Amino acid sequence: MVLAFASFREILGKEREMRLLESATVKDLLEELAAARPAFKEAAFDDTGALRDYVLLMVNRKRIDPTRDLSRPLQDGDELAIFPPLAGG
Amino acid sequence: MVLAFASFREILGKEREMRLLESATVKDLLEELAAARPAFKEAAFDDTGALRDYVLLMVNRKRIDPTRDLSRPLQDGDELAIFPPLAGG
Amino acid sequence: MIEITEKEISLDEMIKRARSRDAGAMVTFLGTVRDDGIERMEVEAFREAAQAELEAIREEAMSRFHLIEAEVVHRTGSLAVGESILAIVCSAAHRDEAFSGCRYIIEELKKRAPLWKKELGENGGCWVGQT
Amino acid sequence: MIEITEKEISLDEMIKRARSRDAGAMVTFLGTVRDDGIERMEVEAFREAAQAELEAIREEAMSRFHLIEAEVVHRTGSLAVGESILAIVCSAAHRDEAFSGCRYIIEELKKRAPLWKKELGENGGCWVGQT
Repeated sequence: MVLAFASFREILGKEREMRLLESATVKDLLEELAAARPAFKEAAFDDTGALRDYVLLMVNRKRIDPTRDLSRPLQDGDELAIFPPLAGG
Repeated sequence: MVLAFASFREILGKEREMRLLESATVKDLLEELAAARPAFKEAAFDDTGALRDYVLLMVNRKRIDPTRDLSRPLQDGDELAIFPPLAGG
Repeated sequence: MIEITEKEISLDEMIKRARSRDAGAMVTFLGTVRDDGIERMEVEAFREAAQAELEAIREEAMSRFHLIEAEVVHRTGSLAVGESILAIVCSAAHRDEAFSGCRYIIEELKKRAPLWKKELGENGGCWVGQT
Repeated sequence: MIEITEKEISLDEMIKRARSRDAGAMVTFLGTVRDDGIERMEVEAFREAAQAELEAIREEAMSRFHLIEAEVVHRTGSLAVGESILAIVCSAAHRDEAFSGCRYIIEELKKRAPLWKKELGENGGCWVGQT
């Protein structure tokens, strides 16, 4: 399940179920989204194909570090949340 | 006019008019009060006859410094306020 | 607005008065009667002098911290444990200013405003802060 | 209590819940929609994650600053200029603790809670804080 918030919700919709190959990683999933939605590719990746600094990610409601954890494999039932910088209050 | 607050009000009452000799000072007035009310003398002066540290004074609603201004002459219509340390809020 | 009053404090009214389209932050301080083994607290003011001092403190806070509004209400008379003794409400564009302004007013009020508290317990009363 | 809600915030209710015989000080923070040339603000939450994060922040503030009570309510949905976005109420024995606790919660909330604001003006909308 992919959850998107704020500007990413406007591009991706709030929730979408995705089917993944076994052993797919966070990076695989983000690239699949980028391939399906050019506006998401534009918003989330820079010209070199690297994830933009301000994109924040949670797997199962825990923040992950995009510089280290993109190769993390996802399992059936995992929830990936994608959102821009926080601005509550 | 003498105004007293908090513990000094309990000794002196809230307000009292005092008649003073011409050229009477703040110190003269305090000593007159002490002579009239032993409880005030006890509360406001130490054994050596000096004003206790914690006694605060205002003349016409402006704080005066007891180490410097006790010799200040009072005039007809002046208002002297006597009170203990502040404790609002 | 500055007020020294025998009546219960309405924080709601104060917040309504301090609200503004230009404010992004409002900080409120409430001082309440704490149960230190006491039954009631009596608050006494040198009303005219306290009003003038609080107005001066308010002006200082407004200009130092660019407040949009600042309200102070201090109660006098006999208060039960849990009741509000005073309320301060500061509004500002940003939260740093609102926090600093509110803090400034309570600290200066405690140092400068001629107001006194007497704690009333089983064994009589005791003026707070007096040696 | 922590709450993320579409409904108007009742500061009064929060203060009632945070009042205590052991409290001498209550500090309140209200974040309000400031008129920066906008008409409305839309607030969005990742509700479950925000609730959990705010509960963690509340626990940290309670134990670090010896708070007696801490209440946080954050609104979501469409808000007009002047309306309250969030309210924090902290009670403590002394004012230092109440001020520090309240400040801690708002600073951590801004850094850590998955909540977003979109400013809506004449020329459409703009997510706050996004580059």
